[in-house]
Amino acid sequence: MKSIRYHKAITEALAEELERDSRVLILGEDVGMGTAFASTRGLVERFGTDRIIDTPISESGIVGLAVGAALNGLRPIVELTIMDFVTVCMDPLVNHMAKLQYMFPGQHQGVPLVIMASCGGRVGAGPQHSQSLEAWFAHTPGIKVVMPSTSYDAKGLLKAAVRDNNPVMYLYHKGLLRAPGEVPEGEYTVPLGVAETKRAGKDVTVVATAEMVSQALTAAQDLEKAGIDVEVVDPRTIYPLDIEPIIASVKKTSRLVVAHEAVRFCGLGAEIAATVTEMAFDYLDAPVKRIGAPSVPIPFAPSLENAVLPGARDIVQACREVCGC
Amino acid sequence: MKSIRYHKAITEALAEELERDSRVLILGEDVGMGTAFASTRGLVERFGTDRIIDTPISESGIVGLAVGAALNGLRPIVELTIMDFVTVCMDPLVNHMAKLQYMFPGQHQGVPLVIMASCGGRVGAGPQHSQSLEAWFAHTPGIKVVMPSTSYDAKGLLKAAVRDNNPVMYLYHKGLLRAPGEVPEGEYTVPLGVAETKRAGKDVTVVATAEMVSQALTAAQDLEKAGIDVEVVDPRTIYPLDIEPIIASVKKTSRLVVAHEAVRFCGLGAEIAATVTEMAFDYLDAPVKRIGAPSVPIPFAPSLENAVLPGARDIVQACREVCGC
Amino acid sequence: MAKTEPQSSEDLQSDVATETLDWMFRMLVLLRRMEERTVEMFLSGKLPGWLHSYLGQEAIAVGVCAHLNEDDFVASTHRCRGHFLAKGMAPGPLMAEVMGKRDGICGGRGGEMHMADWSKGVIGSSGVVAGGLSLATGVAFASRYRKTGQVVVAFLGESATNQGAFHESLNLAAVWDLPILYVCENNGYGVSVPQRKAMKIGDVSVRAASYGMPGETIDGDDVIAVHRAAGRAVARARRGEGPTLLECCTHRWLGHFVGDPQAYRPKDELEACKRSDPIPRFEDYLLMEKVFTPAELEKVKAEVERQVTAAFEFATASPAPDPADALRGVFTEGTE
Amino acid sequence: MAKTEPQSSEDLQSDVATETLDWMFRMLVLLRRMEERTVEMFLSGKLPGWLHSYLGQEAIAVGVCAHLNEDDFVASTHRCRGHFLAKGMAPGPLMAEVMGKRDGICGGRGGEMHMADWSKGVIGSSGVVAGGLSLATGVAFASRYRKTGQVVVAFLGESATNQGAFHESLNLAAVWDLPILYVCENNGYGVSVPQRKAMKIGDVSVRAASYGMPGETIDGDDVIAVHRAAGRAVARARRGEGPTLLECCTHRWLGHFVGDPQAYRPKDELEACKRSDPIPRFEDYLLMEKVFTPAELEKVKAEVERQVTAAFEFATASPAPDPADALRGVFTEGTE
Ligand SMILES: Cc1ncc(C[n+]2csc(CCOP(=O)(O)OP(=O)(O)O)c2C)c(N)n1
Ligand SMILES: Cc1ncc(C[n+]2csc(CCOP(=O)(O)OP(=O)(O)O)c2C)c(N)n1
Ligand SMILES: [Mg+2]
Ligand SMILES: [Mg+2]
Repeated sequence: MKSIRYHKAITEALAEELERDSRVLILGEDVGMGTAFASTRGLVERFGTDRIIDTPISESGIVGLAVGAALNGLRPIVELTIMDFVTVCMDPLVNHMAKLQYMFPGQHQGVPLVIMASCGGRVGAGPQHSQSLEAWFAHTPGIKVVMPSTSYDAKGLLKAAVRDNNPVMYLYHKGLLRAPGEVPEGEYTVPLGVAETKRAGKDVTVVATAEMVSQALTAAQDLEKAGIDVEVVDPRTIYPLDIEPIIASVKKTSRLVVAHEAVRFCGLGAEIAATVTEMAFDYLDAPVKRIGAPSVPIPFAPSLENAVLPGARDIVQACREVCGC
Repeated sequence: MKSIRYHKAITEALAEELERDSRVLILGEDVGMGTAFASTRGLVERFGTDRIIDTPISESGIVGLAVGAALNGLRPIVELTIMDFVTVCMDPLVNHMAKLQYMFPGQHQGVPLVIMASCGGRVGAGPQHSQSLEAWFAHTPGIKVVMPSTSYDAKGLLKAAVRDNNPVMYLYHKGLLRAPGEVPEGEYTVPLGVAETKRAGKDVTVVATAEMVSQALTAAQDLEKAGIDVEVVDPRTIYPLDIEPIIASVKKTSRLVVAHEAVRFCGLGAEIAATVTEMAFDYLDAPVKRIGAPSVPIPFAPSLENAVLPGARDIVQACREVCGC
Repeated sequence: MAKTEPQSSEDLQSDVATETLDWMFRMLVLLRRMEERTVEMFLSGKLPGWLHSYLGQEAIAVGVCAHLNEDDFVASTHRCRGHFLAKGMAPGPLMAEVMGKRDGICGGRGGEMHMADWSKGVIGSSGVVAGGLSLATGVAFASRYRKTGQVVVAFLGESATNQGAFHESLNLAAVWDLPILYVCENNGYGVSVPQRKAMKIGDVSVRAASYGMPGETIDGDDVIAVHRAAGRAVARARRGEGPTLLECCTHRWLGHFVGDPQAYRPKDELEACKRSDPIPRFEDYLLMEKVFTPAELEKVKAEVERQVTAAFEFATASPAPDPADALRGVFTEGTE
Repeated sequence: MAKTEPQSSEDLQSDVATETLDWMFRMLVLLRRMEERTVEMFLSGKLPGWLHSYLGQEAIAVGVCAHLNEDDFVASTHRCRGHFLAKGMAPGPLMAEVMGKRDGICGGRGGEMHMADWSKGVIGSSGVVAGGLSLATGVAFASRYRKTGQVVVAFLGESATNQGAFHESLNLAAVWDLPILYVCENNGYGVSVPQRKAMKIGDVSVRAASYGMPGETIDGDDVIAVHRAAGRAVARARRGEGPTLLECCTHRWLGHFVGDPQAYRPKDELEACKRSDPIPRFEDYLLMEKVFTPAELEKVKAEVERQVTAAFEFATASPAPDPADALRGVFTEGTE
């Protein structure tokens, strides 16, 4: 084991997959320079400009091009850097990338490509650079969506995503980039569609995604002092969602809090709350609590951004509520 | 009262608002011809090409232009015709239209514009012309979203949308275009953000949107024979959602089924189920059932499309389940 | 870029092999007859969805695809059936797809606006205007990257050039010298909107200059002119010299979709359509040049007619897709 | 469209009023000093978010905005502060917004990349490349529709011309003859990507021809040249003759964001930046032409310095926004 930062884990995964398979290549603005988040730092020096390709500012063209290239024998990775820019390329993502395998059955072995983008706020990036829009894609049939919360998952999920023959949106979180975490020395992958319990507990289950996982772990420490033993489950893959371990956990704890940074209304939390309630109604001692951002754009000033984005404090309060104390 | 088709109700609303306020204008492809859905039929003859404006096929440019025009004293209506085309204009919709009022506080009286688009399938339009994507916009702070299910609502909601000083997505359903319905002779509006009970009942509440309202009413007739008395509530406005009447209904019936045509995963049904469970946990005799499309693109062939899109039969079955019979 | 002047026929014949002329005539008739019978069927209410007819525009698909190898590619739009037949897609499965049948090339999932046949180099049609352009550009990107020598043709309408996706795709193709030919079929309308209401320019091919690629405007109803211009562009692409924008002026006979009353169109314009019919023009040429005798041409027509009838019989006989199949295959199981 | 030849100064002086020259000098210094002090503050870690410096490009904002009336409009990008100051936005509230303070022009909600001041004709900056172009086009649309006579200027970078939104916006402006001027500041880079990697053309202004609008490329570091070319385009827009694309070649001194090491840039290129500094060039001109004495110029500088200091004091003194305010105002209450 070694400890590396989350952004370094991303780059390691990319480097190993570029090394392993010559059909893998990376397209994006400033991927040669390494991107503003250092996600591709050092790759062009190692793999050259034929495989680490700087593009014009044409996200829609690039994503569509990557889809076409995936059909014709390549395994492209598109680095969009900022998730908010999916808004300029929803058509290739949603009407083409997501649907081709189904619309054209039996014609392709899949549409193997990975769309990378950073989601989330907490870096003062303002309303158009801080959104968490994973629910849009989870709601769109034909796309796998992953959100790593640790260096380990960042590396393992990305390697699995590159090897998957389906389109995968790989959403890393801006607030985690410099967070260190343990990663094995050797080769490994984290399978898509498999949740992980990040902390075992018996009193209340917290399902959290991306940066909210660390907020949940902080909350769990706080609550431990108050005698509340929190179990933290990280779905890691948003779609297809691994619901079984969540259900199992709720059957054990009888209480559930779901926490994500995205807007609460029509967010993933609603899906999890509704599904768990449907599948484990008789086990629940209290209604599921959902933590998410209010329906407000994410403002720039730190004092305002903090007021809008949910955090550990909200999780603590929600856990207390469902535990009735 | 008079009976007019749903598409005619849309056109009447547009004509009356164009008449009332000279700042109102319509932009869109083929709005001069009346559009493929007859939504603007006859308007150019009456209001001229200065106000009923045929545009190039540039949805992104047009929506952005409408936002700018709304800032500078006009009240534009953009007719996108097919909701799936929002994919080419998400940036002006989500990063600009939705956020300007909040990002630039106090500078504008609002961003008054209406985006019209048809959602839904059932006309053999295939995977790229049949989607119901309202959840994306409900999840995006700053946009009001309405979905009329009758001629009455189609007219009244559209008039209210045009008069609202905020951006409104007006989503009409392809499958309802020719459905007749009663409409008053005189002037009226249907306020945004107000749900309506379309059928009173005491055994189970069905919350349904758009075309699923008529499917729910059909289901209710069926169930009546089986002795189950169904209450059908139509939110009409998806965001901001009028949750009170839904809660009140559930407190009465103790059972809830939510039905929409959109994909179930991360759909509006999840939001309603989660909220109702949170607010009326102790009143529910059974977990909320959600009806929606499976996570599959909408295929072209009628036999396949029918297999994917939910209908009255699914509502009947869900109601039976929550009623335990 | 001025319209290409009509060439004298002597000048032309020399550079087109007789077997190509034969293939082009056969294809023109195939596209025409498939289309006429599909329209008939649609008008009798027997087809689901909408139908966008290619009647009158056939010379473009045929003249361009004459240059393509089996492993080259085409991508298209809502108005795609002609392109796909000319690229070699079998008429039976194509027609079955239009009918939404089990034996449709996409099992009835896509219909006219969303079909593909990768085995024949048909990337697919897209129901989103200009939505297929970036995909086609990506197929060309992979061809260059993998050095497969494949050339891609992306067909589009003139109105599609007002979409952002057109701009981005052509710029990418140019900057990376991709082996692709953008064939813009200028039929003067996007649904009801005439070109002059949608752009201030005359020849759409001037847009090529924005990307530093060659552009040319030709008479798209003259199959020989199309063949000649496309030949230059395909050769350029094969040499690795990059993309071309070829604008082919043509006429849309039946309006945007079948059943379109075209009230927005002047009457004389509709009459002009028929006068530019590419088939009699080509027939006259073939006879005048004595490439074929009238009897030979009739024989081709009869052969095509049998082929078309067989395709319709195949498609009609095919059952509706199994509803249970509707939920399968959103993802592929495979992993590396 | 070739670069405009340097004009002889005789030729120039005649057509610019002394008060305009004074205003332009004052503005150049204001933009420069505001920027220098903002960069300083950023480097000392006192600003949240990112900072995109306008250092070196000031002649463009100033030369263009010299033609605008109070009720005309500008729209901008991430690199917006110079444009907004030149359009008349008060330096204090601008700076407070950059700092994320309560008295920021947008109450700290937007920051540098998302600010506006409608009262001064500042439509806003957009954090999305090319995202503001269609909005600006729409403001021009309303101006024409309502016959208000307002002209709009939309500033953009050369890399933004590769976005679909650029293409669609310019086409709409052209087809409807809108009163708008697209000012493309060509600083050679989009973040780290040089123009030649992103497009195959040299002068970006050739793209104007795709829309049937005039395009011109000039030296953007020569404030007189900018003033002259912008004057023609603004006049054209005011006469109702439609839009223009004006490409102003310039230099981006500090890289994409402040702190950018610019390792991707040749050293000599970075040195060339300083040589093209628009302020000494304009100063030399003003002195040579005896428009002002050195003492007069110094006086302006001193005045500006006081103004800048006041702006920073105002902004620094302003408190952080009230967190309770964060949830308010997503919708406006008003209805017709
Ligand atoms: C993004 C998008 N906008 C609108 C439509 C509706 N639509 C389908 S075809 C068409 C006209 C296309 O015109 P053109 O590109 O000239 O092709 P033609 O139909 O003339 O062959 C329109 C507006 C669409 N399918 N996609
Ligand atoms: C749609 C989109 N893609 C990418 C970015 C990230 N980004 C911000 S500025 C910029 C470069 C813009 O270059 P240019 O248009 O030349 O303007 P300049 O920065 O040189 O002034 C990029 C890639 C963005 N903000 N929006
Ligand atoms: Mg056309
Ligand atoms: Mg630049």
